[in-house]
Amino acid sequence: MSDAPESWDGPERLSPADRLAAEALIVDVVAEQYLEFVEEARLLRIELAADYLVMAAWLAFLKSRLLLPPDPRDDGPSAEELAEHLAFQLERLAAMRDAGAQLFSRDQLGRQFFARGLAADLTQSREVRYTATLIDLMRAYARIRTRDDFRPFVLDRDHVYTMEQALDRMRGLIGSTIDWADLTSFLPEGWSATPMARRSATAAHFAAVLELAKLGKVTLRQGDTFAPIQLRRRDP
Amino acid sequence: MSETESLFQVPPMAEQERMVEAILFAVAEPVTLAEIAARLPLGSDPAEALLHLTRRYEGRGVHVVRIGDAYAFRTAPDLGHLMHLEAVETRKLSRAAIETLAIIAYHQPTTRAEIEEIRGVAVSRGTVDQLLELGWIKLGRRRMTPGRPVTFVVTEAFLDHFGLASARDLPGLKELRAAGLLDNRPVPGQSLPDEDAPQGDQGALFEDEGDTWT
Amino acid sequence: MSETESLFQVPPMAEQERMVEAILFAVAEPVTLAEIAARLPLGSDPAEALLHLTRRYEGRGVHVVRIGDAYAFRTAPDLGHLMHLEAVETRKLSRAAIETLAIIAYHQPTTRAEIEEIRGVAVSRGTVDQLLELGWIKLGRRRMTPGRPVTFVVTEAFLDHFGLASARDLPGLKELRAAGLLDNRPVPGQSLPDEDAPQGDQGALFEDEGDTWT
Repeated sequence: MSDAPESWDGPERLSPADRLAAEALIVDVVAEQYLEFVEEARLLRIELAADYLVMAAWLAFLKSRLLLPPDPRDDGPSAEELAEHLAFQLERLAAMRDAGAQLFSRDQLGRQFFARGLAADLTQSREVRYTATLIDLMRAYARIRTRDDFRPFVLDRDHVYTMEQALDRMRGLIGSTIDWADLTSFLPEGWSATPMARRSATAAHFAAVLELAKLGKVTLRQGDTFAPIQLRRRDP
Repeated sequence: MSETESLFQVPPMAEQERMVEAILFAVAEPVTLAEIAARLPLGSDPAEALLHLTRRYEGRGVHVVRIGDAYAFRTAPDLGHLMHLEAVETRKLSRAAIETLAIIAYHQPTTRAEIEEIRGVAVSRGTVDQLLELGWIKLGRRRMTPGRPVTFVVTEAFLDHFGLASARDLPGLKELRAAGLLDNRPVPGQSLPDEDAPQGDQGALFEDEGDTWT
Repeated sequence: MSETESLFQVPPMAEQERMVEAILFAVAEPVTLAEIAARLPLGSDPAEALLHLTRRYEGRGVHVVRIGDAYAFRTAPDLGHLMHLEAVETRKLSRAAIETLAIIAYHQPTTRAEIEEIRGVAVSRGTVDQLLELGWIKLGRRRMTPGRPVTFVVTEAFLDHFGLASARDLPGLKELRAAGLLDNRPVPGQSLPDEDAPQGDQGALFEDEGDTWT
């Protein structure tokens, strides 16, 4: 009994190529069967849960990855990595389903165990306390804002800086950007006063420098998520 | 031995007492002996079990008391003062109050005039007073505009009550929509827009407020 | 003897236990230790009194349960059949809602995108709404990643409903964690936003947009 694990030539004893071939074969068979099943279900007009269809798409994709010879220039994930991740996803989803089932198989309040039924029998010194839940609050706000959707259409252009304006402006300014400079430092004067104006100007200038980068006139960089976007003149 | 007793296993008296205890606790009104009997296994002796239970709770924080021909747990009279805080009646906030509160939470600091502009109706003094009294809003800095109007902001107590870490944690309009709060349940007498209606300028509307919450 | 003790008569422990008993009996909702302390005379030891009370009710028809940092009397689960008249017929949750609830409970705080990643399908509007309305989930802090999405966490009412003393007591939690099934693993070829990234300066460009991204 105890020597079983040692004597077993598991997949880890196979060469990576063999393993991949074995996995490819398994995935191929599974995918084939799965796709057949989905097709049959479709013909029988059985309503399939969306996750069945997602799975079918996954398997079809995986199968195509496994059947095609790997492209040496492709630095995307290997079929093996995808297969591994799919296995993880399936296992995790199964675990969550199981956890949900376990949760609902527990004793529950109001079913197997109960709270005090006569909780409201306290009549001394009554005080009125107003209450509201977060849902009430959000509903109220949603209600008000939705009402606003009905206002007649108007263009609020006071604080709008257009991409064309920004492009014109930036074309004149990039000549001096020999060193890296923050995009925000290029915002025109007076356009940082209100949030709306600042956002509009920022967006317009961002779009403008993207356009200039596309034309090969500037280079852009961003150190990290949320980090400042920087730009520099690109010398031909 | 009667036929009933031989057919059904009658639980021991201690167990019957446990059962009566649970019933008196969970049922929302005083229970008669007959009602208790109907819930206990056949052959039980509810009167006897009730007697044991009553004795067990003598001198405790709650007692078994008889009300008419029914029984219930009641707080020991000498401890009634502990319950003073409990004797509260909770009422839902009025629609005007909850809307006003929502606007202050999402737009703070905001003035009365702004609240009225967003709600489209005048805000009664009582509504603001009520929210102030609840401790959910307070006065913020005066706005540096003509007339120097007072502004309102939400309080720590507000965040506490609604389980929010900060006002920033309030969901945005798109999140409200995603949660189904915008269109699943139209308020009676008020039609909400179609889900697929153009939403172009709504994002823009909401966007402007980003800055005002901190 | 401290000044407090000499000024106020601290009731004996047996009396404190009676008081806690009366308070917990009076309300249906769990009461926090702080709330109990606020009702007891100065110098009392509510934690100790609770301990005595919990022991006293062991094996009885009702017992003291811990829910988060609060306490309540609940009937013993083995007597549930006696209360069939009180049993509330709740609407059966959909499979999607159960899965979503489980994912939030085991992965909390978690975002809508993460729930969708795990389930492999979009979370329908209404599912989250339903769980919010049941009071089983609530909004947590926003995640400091692009878009600053809101997160969801389970509530005390959730713990109460499923008889859990804390979220750490979720069934199988340790095993799932040990098996790596609660890890957030990115899809190969896609990198997840780095959640440990420094958050100090991230507001620079997108400071105001936080709420408009979903």
